[in-house]
Order: sequence, then structure tokens, then C-alpha cells
Amino acid sequence: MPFIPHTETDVEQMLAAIGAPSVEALFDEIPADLRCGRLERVPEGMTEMEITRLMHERADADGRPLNFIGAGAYEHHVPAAVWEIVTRGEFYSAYTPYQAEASQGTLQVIYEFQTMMCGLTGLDVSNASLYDGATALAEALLMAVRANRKSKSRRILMPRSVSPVYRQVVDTICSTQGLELVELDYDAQAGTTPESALAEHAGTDVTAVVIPHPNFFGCFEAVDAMTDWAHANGALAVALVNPVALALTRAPGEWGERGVDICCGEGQPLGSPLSSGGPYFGFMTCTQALVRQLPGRIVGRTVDLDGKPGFALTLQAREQHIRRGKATSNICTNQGLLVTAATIHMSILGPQGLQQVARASMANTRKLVAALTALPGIEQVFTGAGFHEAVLRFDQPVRPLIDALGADGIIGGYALERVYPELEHCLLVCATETKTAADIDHFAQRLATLMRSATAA
Amino acid sequence: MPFIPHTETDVEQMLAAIGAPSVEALFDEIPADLRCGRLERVPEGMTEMEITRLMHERADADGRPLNFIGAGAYEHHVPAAVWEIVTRGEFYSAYTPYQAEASQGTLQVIYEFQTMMCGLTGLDVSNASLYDGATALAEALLMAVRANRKSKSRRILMPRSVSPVYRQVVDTICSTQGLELVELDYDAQAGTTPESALAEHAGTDVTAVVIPHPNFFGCFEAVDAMTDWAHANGALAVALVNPVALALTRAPGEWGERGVDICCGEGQPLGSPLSSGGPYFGFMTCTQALVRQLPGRIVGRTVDLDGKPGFALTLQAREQHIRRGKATSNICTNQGLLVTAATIHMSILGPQGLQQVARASMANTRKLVAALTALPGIEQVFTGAGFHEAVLRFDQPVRPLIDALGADGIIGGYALERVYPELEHCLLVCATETKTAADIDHFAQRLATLMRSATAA
Amino acid sequence: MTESLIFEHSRSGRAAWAQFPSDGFDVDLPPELARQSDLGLPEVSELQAVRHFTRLSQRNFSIDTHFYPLGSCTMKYNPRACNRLAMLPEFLSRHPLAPVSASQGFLACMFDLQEILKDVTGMRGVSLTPMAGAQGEFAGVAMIRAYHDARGDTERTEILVPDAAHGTNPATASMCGYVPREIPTDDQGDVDIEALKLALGPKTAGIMLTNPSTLGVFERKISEISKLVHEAGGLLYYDGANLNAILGKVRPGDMGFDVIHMNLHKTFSTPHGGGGPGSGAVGVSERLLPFMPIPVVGQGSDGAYRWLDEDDMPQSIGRLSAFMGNAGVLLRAYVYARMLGRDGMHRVAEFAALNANYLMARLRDAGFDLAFPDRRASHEFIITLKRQNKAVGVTATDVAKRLLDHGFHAPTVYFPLLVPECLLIEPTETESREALDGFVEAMIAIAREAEDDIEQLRGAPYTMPVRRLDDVRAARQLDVRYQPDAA
Amino acid sequence: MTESLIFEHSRSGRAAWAQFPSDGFDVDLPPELARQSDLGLPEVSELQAVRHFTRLSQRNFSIDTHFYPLGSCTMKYNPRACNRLAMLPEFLSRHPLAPVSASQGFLACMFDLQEILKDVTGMRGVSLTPMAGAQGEFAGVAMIRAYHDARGDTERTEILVPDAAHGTNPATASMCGYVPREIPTDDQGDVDIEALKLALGPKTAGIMLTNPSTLGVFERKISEISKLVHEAGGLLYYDGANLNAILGKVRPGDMGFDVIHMNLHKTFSTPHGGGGPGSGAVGVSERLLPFMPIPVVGQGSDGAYRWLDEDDMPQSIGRLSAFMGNAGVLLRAYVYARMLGRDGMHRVAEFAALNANYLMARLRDAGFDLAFPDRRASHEFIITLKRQNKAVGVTATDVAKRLLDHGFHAPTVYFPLLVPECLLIEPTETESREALDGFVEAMIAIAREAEDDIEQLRGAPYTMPVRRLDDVRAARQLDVRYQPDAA
Repeated sequence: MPFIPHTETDVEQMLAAIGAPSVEALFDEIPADLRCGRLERVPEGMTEMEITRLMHERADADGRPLNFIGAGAYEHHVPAAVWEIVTRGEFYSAYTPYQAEASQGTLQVIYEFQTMMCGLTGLDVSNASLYDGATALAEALLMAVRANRKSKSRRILMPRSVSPVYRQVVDTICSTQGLELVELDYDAQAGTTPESALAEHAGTDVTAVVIPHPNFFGCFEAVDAMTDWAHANGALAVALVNPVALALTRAPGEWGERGVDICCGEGQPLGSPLSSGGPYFGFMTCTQALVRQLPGRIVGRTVDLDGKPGFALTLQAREQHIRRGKATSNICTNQGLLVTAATIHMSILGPQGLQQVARASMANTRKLVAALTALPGIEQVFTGAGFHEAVLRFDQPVRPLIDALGADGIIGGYALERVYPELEHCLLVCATETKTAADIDHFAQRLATLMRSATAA
Repeated sequence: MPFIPHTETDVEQMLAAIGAPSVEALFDEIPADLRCGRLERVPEGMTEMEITRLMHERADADGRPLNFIGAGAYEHHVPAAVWEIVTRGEFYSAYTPYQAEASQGTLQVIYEFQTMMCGLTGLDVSNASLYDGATALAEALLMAVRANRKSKSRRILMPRSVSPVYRQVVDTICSTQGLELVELDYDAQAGTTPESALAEHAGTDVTAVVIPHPNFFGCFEAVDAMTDWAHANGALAVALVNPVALALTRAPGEWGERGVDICCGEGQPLGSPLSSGGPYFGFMTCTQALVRQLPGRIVGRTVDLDGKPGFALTLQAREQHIRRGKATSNICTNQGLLVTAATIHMSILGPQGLQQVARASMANTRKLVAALTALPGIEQVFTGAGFHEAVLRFDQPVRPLIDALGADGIIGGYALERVYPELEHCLLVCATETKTAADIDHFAQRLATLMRSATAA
Repeated sequence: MTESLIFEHSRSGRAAWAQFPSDGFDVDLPPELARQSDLGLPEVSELQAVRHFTRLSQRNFSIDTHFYPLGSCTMKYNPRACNRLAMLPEFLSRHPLAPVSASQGFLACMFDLQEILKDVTGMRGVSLTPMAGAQGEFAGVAMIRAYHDARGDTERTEILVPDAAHGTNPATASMCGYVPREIPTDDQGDVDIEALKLALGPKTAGIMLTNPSTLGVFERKISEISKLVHEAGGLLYYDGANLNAILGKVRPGDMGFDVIHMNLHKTFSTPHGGGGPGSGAVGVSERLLPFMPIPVVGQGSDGAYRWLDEDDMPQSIGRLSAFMGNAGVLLRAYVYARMLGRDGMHRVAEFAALNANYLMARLRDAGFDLAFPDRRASHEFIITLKRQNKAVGVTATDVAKRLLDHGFHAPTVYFPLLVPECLLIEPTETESREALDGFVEAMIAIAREAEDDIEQLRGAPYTMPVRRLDDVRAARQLDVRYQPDAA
Repeated sequence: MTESLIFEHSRSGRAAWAQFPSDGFDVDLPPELARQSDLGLPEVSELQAVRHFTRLSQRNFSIDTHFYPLGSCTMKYNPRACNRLAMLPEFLSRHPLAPVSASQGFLACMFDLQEILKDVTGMRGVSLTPMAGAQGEFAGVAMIRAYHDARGDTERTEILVPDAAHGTNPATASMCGYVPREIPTDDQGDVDIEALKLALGPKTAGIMLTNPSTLGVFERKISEISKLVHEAGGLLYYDGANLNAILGKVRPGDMGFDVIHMNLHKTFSTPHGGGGPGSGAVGVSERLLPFMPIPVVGQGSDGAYRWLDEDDMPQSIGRLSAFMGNAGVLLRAYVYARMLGRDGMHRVAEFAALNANYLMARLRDAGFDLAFPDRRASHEFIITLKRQNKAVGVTATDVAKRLLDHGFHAPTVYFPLLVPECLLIEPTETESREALDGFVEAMIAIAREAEDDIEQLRGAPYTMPVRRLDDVRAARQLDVRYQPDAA
């Protein structure tokens, strides 16, 4: 009876107290014809020892390949202390801090997290997190629609340089609410959204403009101009950022004349392991003016009966458990554990650490590009500085190369042609601070060998 | 500056408060000619990221082979909860509980541990642990010498069926204190100490008799007869036990007419991973009469100023920090963290769990013996029931086989001939509850193949 | 004692030096992009961070430290093995876009989990991608919408929601572009069938139910409701919040539900983590199979696992996350499911019901009023302090806060909204009888205190790091980030 | 609140069912051996165990939660990476008798660690096998004995030990069959050279010193002492307890020591674990190389690592543990050493000395009496409450207990034995200046309280799980195991 503490005596005495003849009798309100029999397709139980072995075998099957892929999830060093603390039972097995007095640990962590995210993004208010970067963008756009009361169109200008899967998720979530996503193409040389793409929409009713920073290709957009264009055209400016990039670059709250209105992004690079894509967390900050439209939980500092400072969930009137059908979002859970990790991660790295990680990642991607473009048949697609990622064009199909590299324990990059048909034979590559010069060399040499034999064949 | 929190301002202001011109000045009492320069052979510092990678590489190099070796260290399942709790900072980074009021966690754990060890061994008093099983045996013999005031000889009867390395350690530690270790040979058929071996010493001054249970070969000695012989001859009976075996077999406190006087052993099978041989912990229990001769820390329950129960180190008058040159031992540290693990481990397994582990290990070793002795050229050496271990004789040298198995990821057993020259071509094998029928099959098949090709060659 | 903010430990120039590369790196950042302002992160040593957050953790109640009978949240033991095994280095370092050839181990776990969840819910297909219950709800209602749309049945604009439902239900209906319409509950806690009949019609897209309901009782007329809704052309959505109550006893698929979300962080015991991550896998009946959110894990005829995506499922409602949802949570749920196994699944509901009915009986015998005294408890039940509130002014909040002093986390209070001064109590199957008995004793002591010294009770809690907090001030004088200069 | 004993949670028939195989196994145990009596283990659920021990853990002070300036114990930050990496599954599952071919990764770490320790101590060889400081001491003195014996120099029966030494020193000398002979300390904390000269002679096997001494000061006449002892035919033993104070500043080998033990759980920051495991690696000069305890890790000409044992080192004092000592602790020390690196080693002593001297200066300025006011502090220092004890009766224990209420672990009290009512204070290099300042403030408050309200002070602590415990009763009415029937 895994995880059941009851002895036979307990069961007997408890049934007697209830006045029920058997445990089965406790289900007597369920119509008999609905009752299910044994769950035959569920396998027999395993002991912890057995499942431990199985999971080790499955983990071993996948191994720990050398990652040169980013595309929205970045391999960064996470200090060992982070997850040793996060998985302490008091954080791990607590619920949402509804009883504030018995949850000051979680609440203070979130307050500190909110402070850090405000600092990084240069905005006034942060929520306690959302599911991931993609849904954070969707929620940001729904928020923009609520907040921009002057705009009636629900039209969102969405650069194609925003991650294709993010655009898909936004579509899934927002399409039922009448949002219109208008794509802005990117410049084929620069890899960024040209002024002309926005200019086309001047004078039309635009609710919000999305500004990725860096964009999916790792390129830096003209964030000041885009922010100002949005404001000049009655639209809200919504930044979608990699938080690590903000260690080196100006905060969205400082873009253009007035700064962006809403900033969101994927928090994974702040302490979440790659972990097959989740759990990660989305973050969202905004200007003070928009606080009441911000979805998700928010923690505030207040005082107790004795006047001593303490922390509690606040502005709950926005949320679904109070407003029900009129809530700002149906969001209930946030990603508390990942926020805890991020808060500890950012505390340990500090400003110097985050800057060095950003620098090292930028420098390593540049080294990677240099090493690969030194091979015949590979060239860089976009000009200009890039962060974390770069797009390379090959003189041959990239999928066979990726597969062959995989067999060698190298994850070689993300093939772009499926999501950007115009980027045929193009690969998105990434090298964070975790990669050494030897790793980059190894990758380049394997690739050179594979390309030679592919050409020869 | 890894792990140094000081800012430049801190350093300046602290030096000013001290009144020292520089940090170097703080070392001005060290004669200049003794000062060392740079530690040139110490490598440059690594970041946590770099050392993480290095340690992963080294761990990978050793892999996780299939263990069929025991010989004093046993692979058992340890519940995940055990080490997740043990490594909580409050246990992990605390010191010896000298300030009892601020160490009730550690102290209560030890009190619970002592209770469990008394229960398992059937004796009255337990200490808070010693370094490992081998040193526990040495300490037990030193204790026996102190306790057995009637005996003047310091002669210890030591069966050769006691682990050879244990005998070596006892020799290292006790030889400087005038103990005489008299070896008792084992019966070549039974693998246990024959009555005759003891009878030889009847009427002589014997201080103590060591009774291994099970012995190094996995065989069960005649524990009742040996205990009674010791007492009849004015010697103390010192049991050396595998605590897991006690889940199925009578407690040393119940052996013979009066039970043993001292029981000790290796605690590793109670929650310590194999971990290359340590840290493990030794345990020791004894009768109430001998409590003041017991070495190591002991925790007692007492009351506080309000009469509330609490725990504290007790009987410290025996220890080195009080008695100095006259202490019962120079022992200072115990193996607190491993004791914490053992206490949680035993709590989670409970009596049923420990019994099932013991049963499964016994049954698996029997299956292993059956599978291997079914191969031509392998036979079991000793008759009679065995626990955990068995001795097999091969028709060819075993070292080449072990090496070849190692290359296949199988640790095939412990070659006995070096420590028991008479056991030529003999291998000590072990299969705990962690081994499946498939594992045993795999081992047998690989071995069959290797033996065939060795014979053919 | 107050715990300083991490920012108060910060000193300029301090750092955890082992945690980042110190060498200079050559970067070619456009100067106009270069950051000038502070990052707003604290500068502390590694020890300071470890000490601060370890101490903060001690300021929480949690399952690992306290009985936590928070109704509707299923706060049961989170086996440590689930965490340990989901955090094997290989799983942690696996990139979500790693090729399928380097992902068979991970995919096997996901495929197996899909199969197990299909069987326990009686559904035909499962998608694991929703990242929380609310997102599962969204996915479910979006599939209902996609189903009607695919049939050209576009005039259905309403989703029916019982008044006892979680707030997420109407919020989700709205998010999916539907008008949520409330259906009243009768005095036995069942859906008011007559009201339902009146509400059903050509506008009905579907109904969202949880069964047992949030009132802690099993909806006995579920077969009739199912028949009525289907006859009206609507679909039935099952909110999996209370699945723990019926695991291995009755399956949503067998009750006629078309779509279900599961809160894996409840029923499958993945950690709540102080408010997440959750995981809201969805299961569907045959008719909704084509619409499931992608990706789903499929198995080829060669036994190899692969992702099914837009190419395989062109009618899918689409993607709900950048990758495949909360994979690490799913691994934990998988380990838990395998340890439970077939028999363990059945026991979950049995012992959850035993604990709930026992605790209900004991509290009733101790003089507390049950919201539905004539009903069996499911895995949870409701007591109401309406009588005591009238008599001495005690509130559910007073009791909740005082329970903290007794070493118990409070039950859910003021939910469901229908029952005044209520406590929704869910003990879960992993608690021992002694824990329940201890809770009863505390409740009796508090009831006595309410009569003897209501002022003392109103001042609770007394033993927490803070006393009762001023929520009104928190909302009015909004302080949601540390601003040293403003202090 | 009292925390029940785990046995009080026990109920017959309860178990953590996922943790052991349930099937019957066929075993052929001789019936006369079969156990009839209870095992005496508790029967609890996994949750009960997790909750109990998690709660117990919260009843500890620790480095991770509190400033812990316990003199002579070097309670500095234990980097979490050391634990994480020593616990990689491959290291945990490595059997100690695994063939060398499957152990090169592990052996490489041990070999590297030996090399690093040789360099930081200035010794010629290092054996990692001693399992704690006291065992390292034993090994050291046993080597001294083996050295004399090997030379046929068998009349040496005495080991000199300064009166300020740790109790382990004389205890070790006794264990090795020597008579410990005390050497007095002068009023500046240095060894009384004249007394030493008188004691030295043909009976002198050696001297055991720690430098800086347990009085917190550096023995300035160490070169002279070394010369005198060597001239008398004795050897010098260095107790590594205080190595943290001089890491990278002065090396025991350069001071003339022949043998040293290192407390890796102090200087190399492996966890103290509530009283262990420790690790007491020994280093030796050229003349003691043949006598080192086995096994030692060597490297062949092919670069492969292997164990050196009795065949390679026939004069070894032998084995000290069943395998090779506390391997997992050594892995932690290795990770720590690599993260520190060359420069980090030097910084350890520098900042330990800075913190100690700063704290000493501040406490002196606050009116506390220093035991050695004219000396530099090493990494620790002593204050004495002799004056205050005379004036108002305050004891070192009173101050120690009251510090707990202020959120600080107490320093070591009543050691060294020479200084009345003393506190031996070691802040370590990993504490921030603010932590030290907070400690000073607490000490000032306590000193004030001693004058204002000594009774209040004597009642401390007030905020711990228990108040001051009755140690006398603990020893007289010995209760060292739970006996439900006896209660």
C-alpha cells in the first residue's frame, strides 16, 4: 500500500466511527453501473528501487549530449545551491500562500523576485510569474487589449522575428478572444524588423506592438524606434526579452522616449535547467499605470496587527477566484518553485555574475560562428551584433547533418526551414558560457568531416 | 575570491578598526624566513561550472557497473527521502551538539538511533557511532580490555573468518596497546570456527572472544556456543555483526545463556551508499554494566529548567576533551551525518522492510550461487546456510576473469587468494536485493563465455 | 524575528565568485544598446544567499512539516523519489528540441504516462502539454469550441457552469469566447436538474463540471445530466480538480464526459511548490481526438517514439507552450504512477474517502455543523460556522488563523461561495489517523476558545513569524517591490 | 513545542510500502538462529518519517542558518557544489573494491588531492585514509613510533604536549603507548622554552603542537622548538586543527614538522554533519614516507592510477579503515580545493585573520577582556569573563546560552582550559562584516544585561525548543534509549 499509513485496526475503527460497514460503502452514492473495475492497462506497482533503476536506464538512453542549440531554451550554469534549497520540503511541498502568516517564506521570496524583475526590466511592477515565455506573451497581449482602451481594433503587430512557436501559442490562446495578429516581415540582410514594416501601419488602429529583444535569430531590433513608433501610433509597446541579455543592454523601461508599457519573457535562463522544456516560468512587468490589468499573482508588503512588516498576496480582486468570469485571466497556479529558483539564482549570480554570463555567452556564440563559417560551405546569414544565437546557411540540407551529429553526442542546432521556408539550409546555433573552446573545436571538426563525406557522397 | 564576502571598503574599514596597515601585517608574528610564497603546485581556481564538468567526466569514466561484490560493503536500496533530508543544511552544516539547546534536532536523532541499535542488537546501551566497522571492532577490543578487569592477558581470540582487513585495522590500532590477537582457524568444510579451535584455549587467560555474524564468508558461526564458551572462560563475548542480518537472526543480546557483552559492526548497510568505502559508520552497543567503558559520544534524555524533556550529550567524563590522556579513546568526531541517514533509513524501512531486504538478499545470493555453480568449473566451497555472501572455487585463476568482467561493466566478486592463500581460485560473491534474476543471468552468461574462452586458450 | 530582505544584505562589490567566469570577454554590443542603469540585483556572498533562503524556507508550512488539509488542493505526500528521479542529470540537461533519436528514454516515460492517464480516466486520448489546471481547462473548452466549429455548428455561445464551480471555470469559458451561464445547486449539493433543463438549448456549447463537486459530494444524477447535455448538442467537460476522490472507482469517460483535465499536482502528487508548477494534462473522448493540443507522443510501428505535431494533427487547437509543457512535472507524475501501480490507484480514492468521512464524522460528533449532513463525504467535506458566527461572532478566518498556532495548516475557507463561514477540509489518503485526531482536538479547543475568549481567538495567530496581516493596507498602499530610497 | 519521538508515531502493521520488495523470498535460515524478538524499529509511513525528520532538522542551528563562531571548529561555508558533485550517482555506487580499471575517475580525484595537500602543507607525502582528526593524530604518532622502532631507538616513551592542547593530543599519545607529558605555556601564549628544554631528553619520542596554538596565537619560537626537539632525537607532530589560520602563509613542513594531520572538515570545508564525518589526512616529511598508513594512491608510468598497499609500503603503520577512509568526504574536499585554487588558498588565511582580528578589536573596544591583548589573533581569539564573573557572577555559559536567543551560535566555552570563563571565538573567512558587527552588538547587549538583570540572563535561553538542560540529571539518571514500558 504505497503511501497509505493505515493499519488494519485503523481502518476498522475509522469505519466504526463513520458508521460504515466497509470502505466500499463510502462510494455508495456512485451509481453502480458507472463503477469501474480494475484498471487493467495500468502496470503493476513498482518499488522505489525498481523505478529508480528504470528511470536511470531511460536517462542513460538519452545521455548528456553537447548542446549547441538554444531557440528559446538556454543551457546555463545553475549554482548547486539553487536547487538544493528549492527542493527543501518547506518550499517544494507548500501550496499557494493563501494563509499568509504560515507562508512568509514563499511570500518574501516572491516579493524579492518581483523587485529583481522590476530592476532588470526597468519597470514598476512585476507579477509572481506565469507559465512560460510563450504564454506570458499571450497574456501580455490580452492585457494590452484590456489596457489600451483607446484602441478598438485588437490588432497586434507581431514581427516574424519573434519565435515561431511563441506566435503559435499566442494564436492558440488569443484567437478565441478576437485578437488579430499582423505579421511584420524581417529584413533579409539584417534579420531585424525594418522601419518600413511598421510604417505600413502608421495611422491605423494598432493596439500593441511586440518588440523582441534579442529576436529569435539572436539579432537586436531597433528597440527605441519601435517603442516610440508604438507610442506615436497609440499602441502599447510590449517587450519580449531574454532576461540575461538585459544584463548588458538597456532596460525596456528605458527604451525610446517613455519606455515600454509591458515587458515579458521566458525566465528559464534564470535558474531553470533545460529539463526537456519545462517547468520554466514566464515573467511580466509593467508600468505602475497598468498594475490593475496585470494578470497572475502579486505579492505586497504590508504590516501585521503589531505593525511588523509582512507579506501577503494582494490585488486579488483581479483574479479568477474572486472575479470568476470577469477575471483578467483564468490563471490560478504560477510557477512558484521556478520563481524561487530564479530568485536564488539571481541572488547568487548578482549583477556581476549575470553580466559575465551574458558576455561569455555572446563571446562564445561569436567564436562558434567564427569556427563554423571558417568551414567551406557555411556562411552567416544576418549582419550585425547578435546575442546567444546566430543563423548559418549551409550549402547542403542541414537535417542529415543534425542527425549525424546527434549520433556523435552533439546537438548541432535548430533547423529553420520548416518554420521559415525562406531560410532553406539554415541552422540556428547557440553557445552559452557553458561551452569551451575545445567544445567549439570538436563541433567544428565533426561538422567538417560530415560535410566532406556528404559532399563526396 | 570564492567564498569571501568582503568588499574593498570592508577590508579598509576593518583594517582601520584593527589598526593594521594591511592584511599582510596581520601575519607579522610569523617569522619572515618561514613564510611561504605562492603555492605553485596547486592548480588555478575553477568556477563551479568548470569543476562540475570535470567531476561529471570523472564520474562517467567509472560508470555504474553491476556489482556482485560485498566483502564488507553492501549495495542496498536507500530511499530517496533519506539523503534529501540528511543533506538539509541544518543537519549537514551543524557541528557536534555542544550547545544542546540549539541542537535538539541532531541530539534527538542520535537518541532515536541509539534506541534502534539497542533494539536490533538486543543490548542496553548504544553510543552515537564510531568511524567504521573495522575501527569499531578495534575500539570494542580496547573496551573489552578495560572492562574485563579479571583478565590480565589482553589476549583476544580472533577467528580467521573475521574480515582480513578488519584484522589488519585492529592490528594497527591495538598493537601499540599491548593487545595480543590470537587467530582461530576456520573449518575447511563449514567455513566457520570449529569448537576445537576455541577448546584449545580453555583454561588460559582470555580477555575477549570475537564472534562474527555472519562471518566474512557469509557463514553463520555457532554464536551461542561461542558466547557461552567466552563467558565460561572468563572472557567477554564481542559480537561483530551485519545489522541487516539481525533482521532475521537472533539478537546478540540473546546469544547463549547471557548474551554477548559488546556488539559492534559496520553500519553502512543502513543507509550509507557504497561511495568508494566511506563515509560509513561503526556502531557499538553493550550491556548496562559496561556503559562507562563505552567509547564515543552518548546522548541522554533529560529535562530543561521548566521540566520539559530534552536531549544532551552525556557521560562526557569518559571523553578526551575532559579526561585527556586517560580518556576511553581519543575519538572526538563520530559519523553524525551517516547516523542521521541510518536513523531515517531504519525509520522508513521499519521492521518489515529490513526483514524483506535481508530475505531478498539471502535469496538472491542463493540464486546467484545456483546460477554460477551450474556452470562447469565452479563449485561452492562451504556448506551450510549463508547470508549475503558465498565463496566459489573456480577451476582456473579468477583475477583474469574479474578483469574481463570489469570491462563488461560487471564487478564479479572479491578474489580471496591474496588474503586467504589456501583459498586459491576462490571468489567471494554477493547479490543483494538490488539484483534481479536478469542481472544474475547476465553475469552467469558472461562468465560462462569468458571461462570457455579461457579454457580454450 | 523579521528576516531581512536579500537586498539589505547587499554590498557593492560583493559576489559569489565561484559562480561565474571572471575573465574578460570580447563582445561587440552596439554602444547605444549598452546598459547604464543598475540591474537591481543584490550583491551577496554565496553563504549569505544560502543562509537567507534557507531561513526563509523555515517560515513556511508545508506537507513535509505540517498536516495541510486545504480543501480542493489535495495536499498529499510528494514522494521524494519522484523529485530525485526527475532531476537525474540527463533529464535536466535534455534540450526540448533535441532530436528524437537522443530522446527515446524521455519519450518512453511520456508515452507510458499518456497510456496510464487514458486508462484511469477512461478517455481515448491524452495530451500532456497543458502547464496547469487552468490551462488544461482552457485546452478543454477550446477543443469543445473547435469541435463545434469543425461541424459548422457556430451558434453555440454558452458554457454552463454550476454556481459551486471553481472560479477558473467561468474565467476559462470567457477566455474561450463563451458566455458562462450559472446553474444553481440544490440543497443536497447536486445540480438543479430543472434549472439545467431550462438552460440547455441550441446556444449550449457544453457544461463544465467536477464530480465530486466542489461541495465535496458526488453528483448522483451525472448520467441524466450527460444525457441531457448531449441531447442538446453540448459536450461535457470534467474539471479534474477532484479526481483524487474517484481514482479507480469511477472514470470520467464512463460517466459520459467528452473532455477532462487532470491536475497532476493534486492527484498525481507532484509538488505544489508554493504555487506551482502545476500540470494540467487533458484527456478526450473519441470525437475530440483530432483537436488535442500538440505535441503528443506517438509510437511508430518500429516501437520508436516520436512527436505528433501539426502535420499529424492538423485540426489540433494548437500549441499551449513553447515546447511540451512542464516536462519535469510529468516525469514526477510518471514515477508516482508507476510506484502506485494498478492497485495503488484504487487505494488512493479509498483511503482519501476513508480519511474524509472519518474526519467528518468526528467533527460532527464534536458539535460542528456539516454543510451536507446527509451526504457521504468524497475526499473532502464542508463544515459551516454560521451558527457559531451568529452566536459569538467567530469567523472562518479566526478558526483558520488559530489552527496555525495549533500546528495545522488551515483548510480552505470561504469556498465554495455558497456556504457561509465555511471550511472545506481535505485530509488526503496519506495522512495517518493520529494526524486527523490531532486536528479534531485542535478544532474542539478552538471552538471552546471561541465561547470562552473570542478576543484571544481574534488575535490569532500568535506563534507565526507575523501576526494577522493587514490585507486592506496591502491593496491600498501598494508596496510590491523594494525601493530603498522610498523607505 | 516538543517533537514526539519517532517511536511514538509507530503503529503495528504500518510501513513505507514502496521501499521494499513485498514478495516472499525463500531463505534457508537455521531455525535455531531465527529471530523471535522485535527489531525495535518504528513502523511509520514515509510521510511520517519525512515530516518527523524535517521538523527535527529545524531544531538545529547550523552554518546554513546561523553565524556559528565556534572556536577551533572552523565553521565556514560548506559550498553546496561539493556535496552535489560528491553525490553523483557514479561516485555513490562505486564499490570500494571495484577494480582499478573501473576506478580511474575516482582515483584521479584522490591523487590530485594528495598533490594539493602536499603543496599546501609543505610535506613530502600524503595519505588520505584517516577518517577524522583524532585518527589522523593516531596515525601521526604511530608513524613517529614506527620511525623510532625502525631505527631500533626503542627507549623513547614520552610525547610532549603543551598544556593548551586539544584533549585528543594526550589521549592519542596514550593510545599509541606513550606517556603524555605536559609542557606549560608562558603568559604570552607561547610554549615555555625553558620548561621544554628540561623535558627534552632520551625519552622524548616527539612533541605534538598546533600552530597557531589553541590559544589563538602563533607560536613565534617554532624554529627554536623544532631545533631543540630534533636535537633531542624527537620528531614534531603538527595538529592540523588550526591550519585554516595559515593556509598559504606558512607551511608546517617549512616550520620543521615531520608529520601533520589535516582536518579536512575544517580547513577544506567538508560538512561537520552534526558531529562527523570528519577526515584527517596525514602529511609526512621525507623520513616518515615509508610509514604512511595505506592505501595511498600512486600513478604508474603509463599515467594510470593505482592503490599502493602493503606490497608497495611494507613499513607502513598499516590500515586504519576497512577501505580507504571517508572517500565521499575527500571528494568534497577535492572539489573545494579546486574551486579555491592557488589564489583562493592564500585568501583563506588572510580573510580568516582579518575577521578574527577585526572581531577581537571590536570586542576589546566594547569592553571585553582579551586573554592575550598584546598578540595578533590568528583565525581565532579568546576573551575572558573573569572580571565580570567576579563582579556580577556571570559565566561563560550564561553568555553562550544568551547568544542563542540573539540568533548566534555560541563560541567554544571553557576551552582552552588555561583561561578562566573563556570564549574561544573563530569567525572564519566566509562571514561578512555585518555578521561580525551583529555579533558584537549582541555581546554588548548581553554584557549590559549581566549588569542590569543577571537573573534574566541566567534563565537563558528563552527562544530555543527547550530551556537550559539539566546535564547532571542526564548523567545521573541515565536515559539513553526509549523504553515505552519504563516511562
